[in-house]
Amino acid sequence: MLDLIWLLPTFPLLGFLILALTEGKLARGPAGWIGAGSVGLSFAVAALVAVSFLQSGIESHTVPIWTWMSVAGFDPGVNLYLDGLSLVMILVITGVGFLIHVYSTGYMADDPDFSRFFCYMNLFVFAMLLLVLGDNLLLLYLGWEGVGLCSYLLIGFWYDDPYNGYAARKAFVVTRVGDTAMAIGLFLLFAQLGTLNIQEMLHAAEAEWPIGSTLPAITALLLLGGAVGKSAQLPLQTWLPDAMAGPTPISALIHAATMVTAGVYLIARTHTLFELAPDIQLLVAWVGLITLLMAGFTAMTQNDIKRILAYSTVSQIGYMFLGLGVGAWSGAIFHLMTHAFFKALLFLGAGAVILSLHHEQDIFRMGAKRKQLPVGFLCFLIGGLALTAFPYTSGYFSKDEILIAALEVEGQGLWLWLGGVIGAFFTGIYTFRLFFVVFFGESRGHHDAIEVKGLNIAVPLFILMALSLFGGWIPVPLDAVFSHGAEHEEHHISAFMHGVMIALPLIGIGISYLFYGSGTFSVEKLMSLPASRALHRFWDSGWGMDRLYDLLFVNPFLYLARVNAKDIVDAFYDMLAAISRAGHLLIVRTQTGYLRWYALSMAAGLVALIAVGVLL
Amino acid sequence: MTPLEYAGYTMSAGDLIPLLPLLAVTASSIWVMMAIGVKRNYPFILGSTVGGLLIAGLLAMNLLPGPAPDSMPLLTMDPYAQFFTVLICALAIGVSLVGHNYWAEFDDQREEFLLLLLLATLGAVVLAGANHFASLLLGLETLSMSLYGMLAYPVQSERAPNGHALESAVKYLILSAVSTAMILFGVALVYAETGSLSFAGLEGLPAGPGIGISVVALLLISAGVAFKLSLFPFHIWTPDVYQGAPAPATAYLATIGKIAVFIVLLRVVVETRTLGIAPVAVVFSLLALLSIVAGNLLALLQDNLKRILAYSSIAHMGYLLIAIIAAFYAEGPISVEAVSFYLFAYVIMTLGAFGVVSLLSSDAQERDSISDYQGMFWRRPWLAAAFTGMLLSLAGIPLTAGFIGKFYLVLAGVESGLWLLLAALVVGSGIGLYYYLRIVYRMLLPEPADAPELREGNAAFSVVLVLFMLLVLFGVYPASLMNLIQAIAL
Amino acid sequence: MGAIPVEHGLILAGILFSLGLIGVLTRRNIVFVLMSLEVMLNACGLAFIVAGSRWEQADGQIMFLLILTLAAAEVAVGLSLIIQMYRRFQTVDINVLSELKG
Amino acid sequence: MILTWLIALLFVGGLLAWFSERIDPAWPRWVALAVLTLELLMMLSLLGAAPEDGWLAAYNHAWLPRFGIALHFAADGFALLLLLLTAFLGIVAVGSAWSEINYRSGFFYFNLLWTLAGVVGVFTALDLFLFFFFWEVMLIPMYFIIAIWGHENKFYAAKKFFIFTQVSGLIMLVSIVVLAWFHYLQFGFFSFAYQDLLNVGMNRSMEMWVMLGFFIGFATKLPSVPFHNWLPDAHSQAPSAGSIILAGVLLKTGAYGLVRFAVPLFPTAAAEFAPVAMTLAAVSILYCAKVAFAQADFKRLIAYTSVSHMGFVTLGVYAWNELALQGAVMTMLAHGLSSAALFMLAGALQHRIHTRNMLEMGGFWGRVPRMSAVALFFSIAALGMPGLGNFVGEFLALLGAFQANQVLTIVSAFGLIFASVYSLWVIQKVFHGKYSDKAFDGSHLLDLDNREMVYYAAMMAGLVWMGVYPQSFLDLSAPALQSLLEGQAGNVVIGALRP
Repeated sequence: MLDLIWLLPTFPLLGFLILALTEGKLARGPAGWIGAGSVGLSFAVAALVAVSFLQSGIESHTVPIWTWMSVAGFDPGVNLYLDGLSLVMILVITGVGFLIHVYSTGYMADDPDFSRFFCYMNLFVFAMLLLVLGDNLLLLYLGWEGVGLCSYLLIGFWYDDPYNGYAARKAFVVTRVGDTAMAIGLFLLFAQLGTLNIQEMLHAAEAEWPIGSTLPAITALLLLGGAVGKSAQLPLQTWLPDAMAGPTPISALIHAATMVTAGVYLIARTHTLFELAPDIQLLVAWVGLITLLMAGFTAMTQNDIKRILAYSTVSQIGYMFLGLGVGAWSGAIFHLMTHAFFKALLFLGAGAVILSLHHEQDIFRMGAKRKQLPVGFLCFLIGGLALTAFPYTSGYFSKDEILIAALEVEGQGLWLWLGGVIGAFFTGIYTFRLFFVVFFGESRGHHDAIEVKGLNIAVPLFILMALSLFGGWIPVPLDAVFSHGAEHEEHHISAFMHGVMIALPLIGIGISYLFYGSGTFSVEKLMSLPASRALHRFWDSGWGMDRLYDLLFVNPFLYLARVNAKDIVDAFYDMLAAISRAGHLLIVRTQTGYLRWYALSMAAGLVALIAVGVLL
Repeated sequence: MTPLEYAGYTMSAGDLIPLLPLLAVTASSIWVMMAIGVKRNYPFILGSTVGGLLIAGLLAMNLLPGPAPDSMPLLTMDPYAQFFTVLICALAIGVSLVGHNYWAEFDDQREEFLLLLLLATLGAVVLAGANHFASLLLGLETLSMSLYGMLAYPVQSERAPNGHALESAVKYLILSAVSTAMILFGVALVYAETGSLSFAGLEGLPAGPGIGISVVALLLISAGVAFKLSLFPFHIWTPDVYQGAPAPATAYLATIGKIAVFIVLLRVVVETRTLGIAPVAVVFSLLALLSIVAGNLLALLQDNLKRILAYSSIAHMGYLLIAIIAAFYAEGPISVEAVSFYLFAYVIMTLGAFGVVSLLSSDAQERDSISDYQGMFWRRPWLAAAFTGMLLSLAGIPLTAGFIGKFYLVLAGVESGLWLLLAALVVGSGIGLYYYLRIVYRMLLPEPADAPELREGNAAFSVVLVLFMLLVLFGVYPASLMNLIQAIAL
Repeated sequence: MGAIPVEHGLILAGILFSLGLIGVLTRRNIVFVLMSLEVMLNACGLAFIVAGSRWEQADGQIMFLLILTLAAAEVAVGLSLIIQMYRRFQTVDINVLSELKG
Repeated sequence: MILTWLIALLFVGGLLAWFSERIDPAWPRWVALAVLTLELLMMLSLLGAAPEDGWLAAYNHAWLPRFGIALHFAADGFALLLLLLTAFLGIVAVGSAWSEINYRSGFFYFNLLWTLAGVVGVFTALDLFLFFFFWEVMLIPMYFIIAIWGHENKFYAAKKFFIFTQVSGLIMLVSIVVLAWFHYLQFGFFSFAYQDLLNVGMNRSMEMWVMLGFFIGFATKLPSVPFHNWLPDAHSQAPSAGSIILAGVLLKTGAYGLVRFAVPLFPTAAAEFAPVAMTLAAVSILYCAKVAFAQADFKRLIAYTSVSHMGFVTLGVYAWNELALQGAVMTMLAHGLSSAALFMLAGALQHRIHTRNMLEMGGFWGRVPRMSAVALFFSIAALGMPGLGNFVGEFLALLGAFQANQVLTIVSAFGLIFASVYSLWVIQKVFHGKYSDKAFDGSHLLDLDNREMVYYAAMMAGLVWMGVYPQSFLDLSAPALQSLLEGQAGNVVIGALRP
């Protein structure tokens, strides 16, 4: 049964090929069936694989398919590698992916490019599966770039609007910066260890590199570069909010549940390397922490429902990075999974809201929609609670695990923990700000809109609600993968600390209620202070990072491109041509036509000749 | 009877055999002159001319493979001389056939043109064998004197559109006389130093300190020769004379007029190591360098085809001089072969190019503006293709003999380590491409609506085609020619 | 009384040659240009005779004869061209022959 | 023997195509197609050949014995790959010209086939004189193609192309001759044979100069900064068939020359020069990617990207290890297909709307979805998407280069970012955004027909094949590259010798 994992990526690939080769001529029905069905089949296979994997009790299983290339000792294969980690990932990808595909058949029903949408979606699932199943870093890189491509295609899906194109390109290029760092990391790994096969490479690294030496630090740093690009962490986080230009299911699938967590997967996959470089591992934690806080601040200031969720995603992935950084490998992956559930739920819910309100995305033009949009209300309630780690929702368990692990880090642990907890506090604020503004208060527009109906929209939402609520109890088979870690030692944490962790998000919710629910505090009053207005503007712009990058990279590049569009090197050759022409014009004046001048030139030539001859 | 004797050499009847080609040309000149006196019958005169030249050429070809006969005091009819005699005769035949078209409607007597051509050829053949300054003078002046006549030939014609032919002849006459005087004065100085007028006597020139007179003497001769070869700064007459003269005369001047002098120069350089007097070698290098640069620059934006070819000939003479200089520096025969091959290729392509011009021109109308050639590719594809071949060969592009010639030159230059001159060759060729391509491009353009009627001419056309075929043949399979040249090398 | 050194003869020839050359350069009348050419050629002839006398050979004088012939022929052709020139331009000013240039 | 037939067939086929125009103007293209198909089949037949001394096929016959010059043709796996590319892209070029070239079509196909004859000669010649001969032979017909069937500024472009390549070629000729001369000095006889010249020893500075001569010749054709300026003009002005041949095939002759000649003939000088060459490569990659981004002319943009991509080839060649060389070869092949396809697309667009100015385009996806998808595919290939051939090439080149020079490899790797910038810019400007035909007549903006699709599909299949199973190509070139690498190690440098 385990050998059948090659079927996993095959179904979406077939779906992609069928949809691509029919050039969009397929009717919506079949196209939707193929699009969603292929992922469904994959999920079925994944479930079967999971069952037999867990029953067999083996640690890992490799299915070689073919040798990709073999040059001078470099022989990455197209080999699929299954262990606990990839099992979790394939289940999330195919499971959540399938739900989102089904949802999309409803959400995109009226789109003229329905078939193209599913074509890209299937390609994405295919690439994502390769990413998590590849047994070597090159295959992983293939998936990595593949999902990036699909992300680009789907963000820019509605190509009419140049802004969407801009957002798509931004996403691709910014992540490519990280990808390039990662590629360089691959070069370095191969040059040093002679293989890109992940397991072999990790073993070789453990054997050859002492802990804390330079080489693992550099490679880990380069891989981290790739990870922060894909997972929208500092300093490459700027693309994700713009990526919301794509259709909402895309935001749910790619920019919340799966692709953006690829960075987390990468670090978890190569965690041995990070353990060899404790400094870099700590850096991962700090990157996560700072990102989660920055994104939390920004999320509080956004008005676009999807952008709030996007910043929240950045923030939550920050938690995962924090977890990775503090050695809570399974905690991070666990959070990855639960986050996939509740963030998909939130996005899909947001999609339902947006669709119901005729593509309205500004939360301040909604208000009091709990009656109009009961399903959406439920989505946001459950998703919001899970997101704020309300006790015993799925988010609670995973975030708990990460924060406790953070606290245990020697030295900086308390700071990391405190940051994480404060982040959770902000999570409470921005999540329920959204919740209260959209569903409570007065209706500020779209008074008569009614909720979209359809089983293909509702069923996935309800399944995701269940997962968000109870996903925390799903056991993840990660022990074998990270067996040498210390996850299952008893957690020594005081009740007070635990209490703080539980209480702060709730306080956040409370504050949010006081501002936006009950109106006890007034936002307007707060905003009347110049300082807070400036701060708001600063946070709203994502801490000015976009402007900073424009200033540092984009504008200089555009400037150079503009001034040198004609290619300065050409001027050199033009100059040669001009010199020749000038030489011609000069020398041709000697051809006067006058015989006496000609005789003179001969005489002068003779004199010059003799002068040269005699002087030499 | 008293035997013919000069400088210790007694002439025997056997010596006449290597001289047969020369005698044949002389005889045909006399025959043609008398025939004209008896009756002006143009076809007969043309036939006699071509026939005489053919006989001379065949005789020379027969004598070619034999061992080198003894040198006579004035002439050495060795295989080298015979080879070039063949070439000169062949070229002369080509020019007379090309001229047949050009003069077809001439309103004046056209027979004397052939007579002049024969006499010029006689001078050229003498030069091919010259080993003495007296024979050099005789050959050179026979050639030049006849050329004056050829250049000025249509001067009395009613159809002549302008005085260009006259102007060209006067300019050439006066400047050429000046250059002759330079050569003569130089020779006189040499004679005063060495007491010998044979080329071999040059060896006796004192080398080392106090060589002032030898240097001046050699440089005077060099200047005169540089004029004949149109090397910078003695090049200045070339475009005017080329442009003003009737096309066949230009063709003659540009081919035989050039190579005859080169043949002598090569002989002198190889056999007497004259360049060993250091400043002379430097001066030659300078001449070559400046000629390449100036010739190519002058041609750059020129619109008159004959002038372009004139300017490019300046550059080509500069290229050839590289091999001459190399011949001095290097031991082996490669540079001599290089000169020979390049000369061979050069005359083919030059005669071809002027052949095309002559074919399209007449004494009443020179077709020498490049705009006349617009769209020729589509009007006269074969002619245009041949012309393109000639131009590309001049530019040194493979599949043509010009490329092999250039390869030879490079080899000769490398052999002697003449890096600066090779650099000039590369740069010059680069500039040269520009103006050759301009002509080619003109021919590729769509033909203009008011395109003038183009002349036809079977004789000239067949000459051009034969030259084109030779060009490609020696461009693709030059081995036979290479072997021949290797055999005749000095 | 000593014999005249060869050098003196050569220097005289050189002066004559230069005078002729200067004549060619400065004269506008084409007839004078031709005459100057004659001077140059005769300077060469003188040089040959001087050199020949140095070596006590006839070669120098033979060369002089050749030069004479040459000069005569040169003038013959030259004069005929001058006639044509005068017929066409009604002048013997050499500067009218400047249509070909560039 | 088959190699001479390959070349002769092209020469004769060219003449046939020319003359067949007199019978019917539609004939030349059929003749060309038939000839090229036959070529492809003949080349494919070499795939199964058993190698003899490492050569799959060879032919040796004296040509100019005076200088030891021979008609020596030979092909190993590396050459064969490029030959296959040549024939394949030749067919594609015929397809692209099929309906585009109506003026003097006979002469057009004549020139096309003769250009390819020159290219085939270059890829198979093992005598340096012969090599140079063919090197130059391909220029003239290409000049005609640009000058006669080109666009608005064709004479300038054709002339620039010709002068650049010709002057650099002459420099190379001088170098070849110097090399042969040194052989003469050392061994007492002339030879231009590759195998003989491999043994020539020179002193250090002379070797460097001669090597530079070769490098300039090849770097101009490749092209590499700073010799690249002919290319944007030539590519943008040429008819699309011409651009296809230029970008797909002609540039590869420069790369081939580097691999076959410039490095193996001068091992020490090349090793010394490698940092400079790799720097030029890195500069080419980044600089031309940047310039490409700034272009409004579709074909000009692709032209600059070609320079950028060929930088990876230079980088790989001068890293001179098997990984990097294989990467260079794969890049050559993949870039051959992807750039040819993009030029073909640009040509197809120009044929339909008579402009190449991207600022006037936009939103074509809705009008011509097929064409847009095809363009997307090849743009994605160009930016180095894994799973397609270009990625394999560039990744291997960088992977190998990293072992030779880490700094320059890292700098070059930034080219991957730039590539994504310009590739996606094209898609945005032309195919995304709002459709408007104010600036051009949109009535002929039709989607690709089935005949055209066949060509694109073939090229797409090729790129996917190279991307997912490059082993078929790597295996073919591996023995050839290995022997080149070994040759360098086995070469003894003989001390100072001067003429």
